[in-house]
Amino acid sequence: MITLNHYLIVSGILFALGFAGVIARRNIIIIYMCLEMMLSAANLTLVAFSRFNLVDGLPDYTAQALVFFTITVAAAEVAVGLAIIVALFRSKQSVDVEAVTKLQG
Amino acid sequence: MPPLLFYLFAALSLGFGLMVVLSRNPVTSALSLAMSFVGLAALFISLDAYFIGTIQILVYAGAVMVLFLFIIMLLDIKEEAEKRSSLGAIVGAILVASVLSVQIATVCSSLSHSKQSVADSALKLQEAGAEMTASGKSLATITKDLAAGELPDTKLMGLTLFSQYAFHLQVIGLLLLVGTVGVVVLSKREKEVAP
Amino acid sequence: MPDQETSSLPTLLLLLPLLTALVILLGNKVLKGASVALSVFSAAVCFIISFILLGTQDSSPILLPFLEVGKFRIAIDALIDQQSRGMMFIVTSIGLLVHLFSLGYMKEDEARVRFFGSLSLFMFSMTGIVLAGNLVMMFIFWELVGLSSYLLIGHWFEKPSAAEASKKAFLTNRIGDFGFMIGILMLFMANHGDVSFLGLKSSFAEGPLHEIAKSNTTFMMLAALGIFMGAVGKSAQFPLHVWLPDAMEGPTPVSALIHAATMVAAGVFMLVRCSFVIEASLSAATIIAWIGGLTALMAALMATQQNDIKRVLAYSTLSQLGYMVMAVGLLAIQVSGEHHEAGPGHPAMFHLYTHAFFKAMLFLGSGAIIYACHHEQDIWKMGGLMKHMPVTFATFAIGTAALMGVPGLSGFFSKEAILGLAFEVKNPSGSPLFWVGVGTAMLTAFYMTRMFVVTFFGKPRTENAHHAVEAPIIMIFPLAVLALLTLISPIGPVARLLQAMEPKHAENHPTVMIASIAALIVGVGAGIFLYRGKDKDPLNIKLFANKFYFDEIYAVIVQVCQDGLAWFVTGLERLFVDGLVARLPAFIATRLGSAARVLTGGQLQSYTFLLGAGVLIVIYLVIFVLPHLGH
Amino acid sequence: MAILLANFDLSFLIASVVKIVFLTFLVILPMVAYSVYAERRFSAVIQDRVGPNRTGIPLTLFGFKKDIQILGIGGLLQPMADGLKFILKEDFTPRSVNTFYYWLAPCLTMVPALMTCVVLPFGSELRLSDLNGLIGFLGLPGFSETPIQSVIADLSVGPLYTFAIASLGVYGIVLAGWASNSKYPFLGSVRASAQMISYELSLGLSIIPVLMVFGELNLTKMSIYQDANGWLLLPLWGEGLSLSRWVLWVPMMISFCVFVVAMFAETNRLPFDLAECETELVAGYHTEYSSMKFALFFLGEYAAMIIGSGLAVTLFLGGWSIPFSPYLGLDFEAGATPLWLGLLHIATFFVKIVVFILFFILIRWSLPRFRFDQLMKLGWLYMFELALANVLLTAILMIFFPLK
Repeated sequence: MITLNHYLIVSGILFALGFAGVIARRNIIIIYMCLEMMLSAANLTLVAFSRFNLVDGLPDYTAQALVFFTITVAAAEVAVGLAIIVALFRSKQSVDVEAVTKLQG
Repeated sequence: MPPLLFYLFAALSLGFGLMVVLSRNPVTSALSLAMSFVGLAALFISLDAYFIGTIQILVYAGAVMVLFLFIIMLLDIKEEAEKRSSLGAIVGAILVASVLSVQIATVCSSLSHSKQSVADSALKLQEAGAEMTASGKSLATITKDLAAGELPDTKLMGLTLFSQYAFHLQVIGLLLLVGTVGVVVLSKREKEVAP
Repeated sequence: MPDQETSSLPTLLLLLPLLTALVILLGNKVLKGASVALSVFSAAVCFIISFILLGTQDSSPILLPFLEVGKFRIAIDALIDQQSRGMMFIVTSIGLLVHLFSLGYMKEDEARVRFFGSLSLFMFSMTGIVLAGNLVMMFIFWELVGLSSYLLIGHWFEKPSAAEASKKAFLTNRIGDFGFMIGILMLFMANHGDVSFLGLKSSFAEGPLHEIAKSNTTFMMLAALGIFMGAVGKSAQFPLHVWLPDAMEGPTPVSALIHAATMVAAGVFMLVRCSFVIEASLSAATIIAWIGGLTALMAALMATQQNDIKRVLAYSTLSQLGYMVMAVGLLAIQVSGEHHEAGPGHPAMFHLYTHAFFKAMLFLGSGAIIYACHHEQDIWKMGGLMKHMPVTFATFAIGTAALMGVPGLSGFFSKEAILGLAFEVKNPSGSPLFWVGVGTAMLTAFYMTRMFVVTFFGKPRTENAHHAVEAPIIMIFPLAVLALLTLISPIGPVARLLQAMEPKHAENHPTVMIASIAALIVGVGAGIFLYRGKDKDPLNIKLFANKFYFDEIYAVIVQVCQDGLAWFVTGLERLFVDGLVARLPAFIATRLGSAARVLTGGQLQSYTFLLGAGVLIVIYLVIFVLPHLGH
Repeated sequence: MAILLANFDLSFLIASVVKIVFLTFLVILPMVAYSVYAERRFSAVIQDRVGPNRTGIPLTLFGFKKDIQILGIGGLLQPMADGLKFILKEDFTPRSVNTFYYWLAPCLTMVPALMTCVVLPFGSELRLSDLNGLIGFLGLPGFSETPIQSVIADLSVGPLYTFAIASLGVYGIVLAGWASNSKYPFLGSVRASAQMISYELSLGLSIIPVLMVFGELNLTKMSIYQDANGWLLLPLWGEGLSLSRWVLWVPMMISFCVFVVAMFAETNRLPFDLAECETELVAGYHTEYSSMKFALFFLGEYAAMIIGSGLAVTLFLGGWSIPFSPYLGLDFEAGATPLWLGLLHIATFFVKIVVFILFFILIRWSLPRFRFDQLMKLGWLYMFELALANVLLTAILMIFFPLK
């Protein structure tokens, strides 16, 4: 039987994968994608809890509303983030995180 | 949902997630992420969250990832563009990821109600419908669906969003507007001064 | 408790000029000419309010809670008593007249919007000083006055001399203010945080300060001298008098407003406000009286050899301020030494009041002359102006007579009061100071006659003087009003209306009367004898003309002290600051930094890794360790 | 394995597979093939030409006197010939392409197009138990009494699902352009994807008024409602005769127009086929493709067209509902619809789709192409605003003219 535990572990592994990507990769776009992956992993947790913590016999839609907002905000954030990356690329001709050294001490 | 499908989609999601991290080609990464999101959306749907699942595909796979792909292609980022990550970073990443997974697994397994399956917490649609009808704070179309034993997922979602979170929804709308304006401003090339 | 009805008036009085100043200074690009009208209008409203205030009861309303730290509370509050009401009237009336005069005088100035904005700011600051109910508030506005006078003196900042003068005034004032602050802090400490005038007064009557005054005279003397330092700076007493003559670089209306009637008078006003502090220390009172006398005499000597019409007036102002300060000191000596009760009026305030009108008039008159002579200020380049500028001549004559102390005019009465006070004081200082006062009076008569004769009689010595015409009506009007005020101000009912200014003594001492009239006759006689029909100064006393070489002496002192101090401080710095305080910690910090630099390489990846590791540790501690510790 | 599959309902699985096979391979793909044929004939008629009219069974090759023409119309076998041609052509892969994505792209165009069809209710329901009498002699257990729904997945998020999957179609185009490693295809793909993303907005917004009127996202329920109460654009029976429905007809018509225009843009059909604008970009994103891979793009485009028509028909034109069904006694009744009527419903649905496709073709051959900036301007400045205003208009009208 598939239990809540299964979902949570899938979400946890996905999150860890995303985190590993952020640490290991140097391409800023891929780092960004890994961040999105982590966000989605968190969403999975929320949806799983919403389904398993019933309110009056129905899924907890408050959690799903939160997921909805998360997705919306993530979409906006991606748009802005990618615009920043494009601006960065214009000035540095690179998307390597190491290329941005202005603030490096 | 049959366990087979769960494992299938979980594997889809995680496998492509791994591809995102491992792939040298940014386009492969982006497409893998899109596929991973599709798998994730299937998991959402397996949790009776049809609306969220659809939105996940519509927004993430359909729009956000296309945007990523666009940027990758427009900036023409090649495979070779990325220098190899240092060994330390890779080891660190693997270390953090595995320890985090183990920790999460341990914590989740120790939760008291994490052993319950979907069958254990079955939806009580008719009861919920009856209660909603009694309290009179719902729409006829929702109670009708509930009485018929269907979960009107999107309608309930809409009800929650537009009644309980109406203000938040507007704030999000404003945020999107600000985001749009911000992106336009950011991506505008500075005009070159005519000599 | 403050009365709501009456507290709205002081609030308006305080805020109106501020608002005007803000509107003008922020919107000067938009407002242009309208801002000038606005400024004049606000001055007029202030005058009306202060006139209404004359009829109100004593009160001390709180206008605005300002600072609250624990038990310590400071509010922007007003202390409305006869002294502040009278002073307010002087400030606003002269302020209004100066505004009107400036309309004419500054008509062609390009930056007149800024000028009027600064004027409004000055009015605001001055109002604050006069209304102030506690020392902290007074200090705040004290500094604001310093700032606005800096702005006004340096109005023509393109002229290096004006910029220098404003800087000099500002810095010199800071020295005095430093002492003032120390004095305030001493009182603050001694009176447990209560620095309101009423609180201090009652505390001196019977309270902690009363005890201290008896037990610790040195402390009290230092406190009183600290407060006096403020007045030394602002009222330009010896040895900080050097800024006032230089401040004549500002536009003439400013000189009239700041350096005759209001700002310099603020020092005297403050001394009278805090007279209870001075009265508590006989030695401080003596020092104050002597410094006042010295300033009076010295400035009068300097004035005899000045050629710039405004500088003569400036030195005469210095001299008269010395008179007032001397009066403050003398009264304090009298009260503390002989256990007199201070009466309702104060000779210093009375002299301040009479002096304000005729000196403002003299300055405005000189302004009219300068305006007429195309900004010529040297008296030896004028002459024969009597025919060209009859009204100015008449008002100037009244002012000169009042300043010299011609019997029947206001200056006579107030000077008489001070000399009488000096005569009455049964103290070793009393008698010498009386003769100092008489000498000063004689010198005053001499140099005023000199200036008057040279400027108005004889033949025009230059083209400018020859073509001089009477100033426009907008400038003549304030002169006429001030002349009228000079004439009527000593009359009983008028003086009583401005209660504070009512002279304290009614009794006349024949000796005093004879001495002062003799001094007047000698001074005027000598002046006429020496200067009638001359085109050149027959006297030539370098020492006086060069102001006793004070500026040069100060320059040397500053240089020597500064170099020595700098040498000493450099040594200290090399040894302690550089070596012990800077190098050692820098060395330690560098070492620690290079150790920590390994962690912060500017690499996103390593940061993320550390973040992740931190999260892992926190999870480990919270989930796996904490529950087993047993709460 | 037994445990893993424990929850599967075997009959459901079989029915689903049968439905998928039926819809995809027996209906959509032949329809695609024949719409290409229809397109060619239609254009020929418009341009006063003959068009493909001779393809028959080539018996002459084997020594017969005459080729056989199906139904007497020459050319009905043309699609077969076309298909054969595509398969037999040389499959050329240029050297500079990114091979993997070059191969993946056509598939990614085709798959989403076909996937969207699962939520389309192509018929009411089939009561197969009617057949029990006929096949009884075989001695089999016979069909259960429960009728089979004529829809592959009866989702409660119908149109949303369609849009979601359709939005995945962009990948195929973007990848095709990028993987070809050539300038024309890349520009074409950028244009196409920009166009698709832009028009997705108006497409999504345009159906919101419809959803508001239905109060429902389930396409099956929409069809049932329209069957009983008049089509959205033809409210002539049942509740459709009420004032409210006629007042709401106006915003519904606006919705329909916006929807159709947006659909043209989404499928990259003329007048919005800027992506493959021959005069500017050769053939657009599939310039470098040949043989079957090119055919897949072709198929994908036509499949998207068919699915789009299906959605439009379901939302606005009553889906499988027969016009004036209550008057004709042909209306649907849950669980009590005879098998023949179910089949008739399926036929009705496809007839409507065919009509719609003919409309597509008519537009293609009668309107000139837009310029790209005009296209974008139309999308962002007119269609989007119109759809948005329409939502508001519908909401206001629904307050004053509430539906029962």
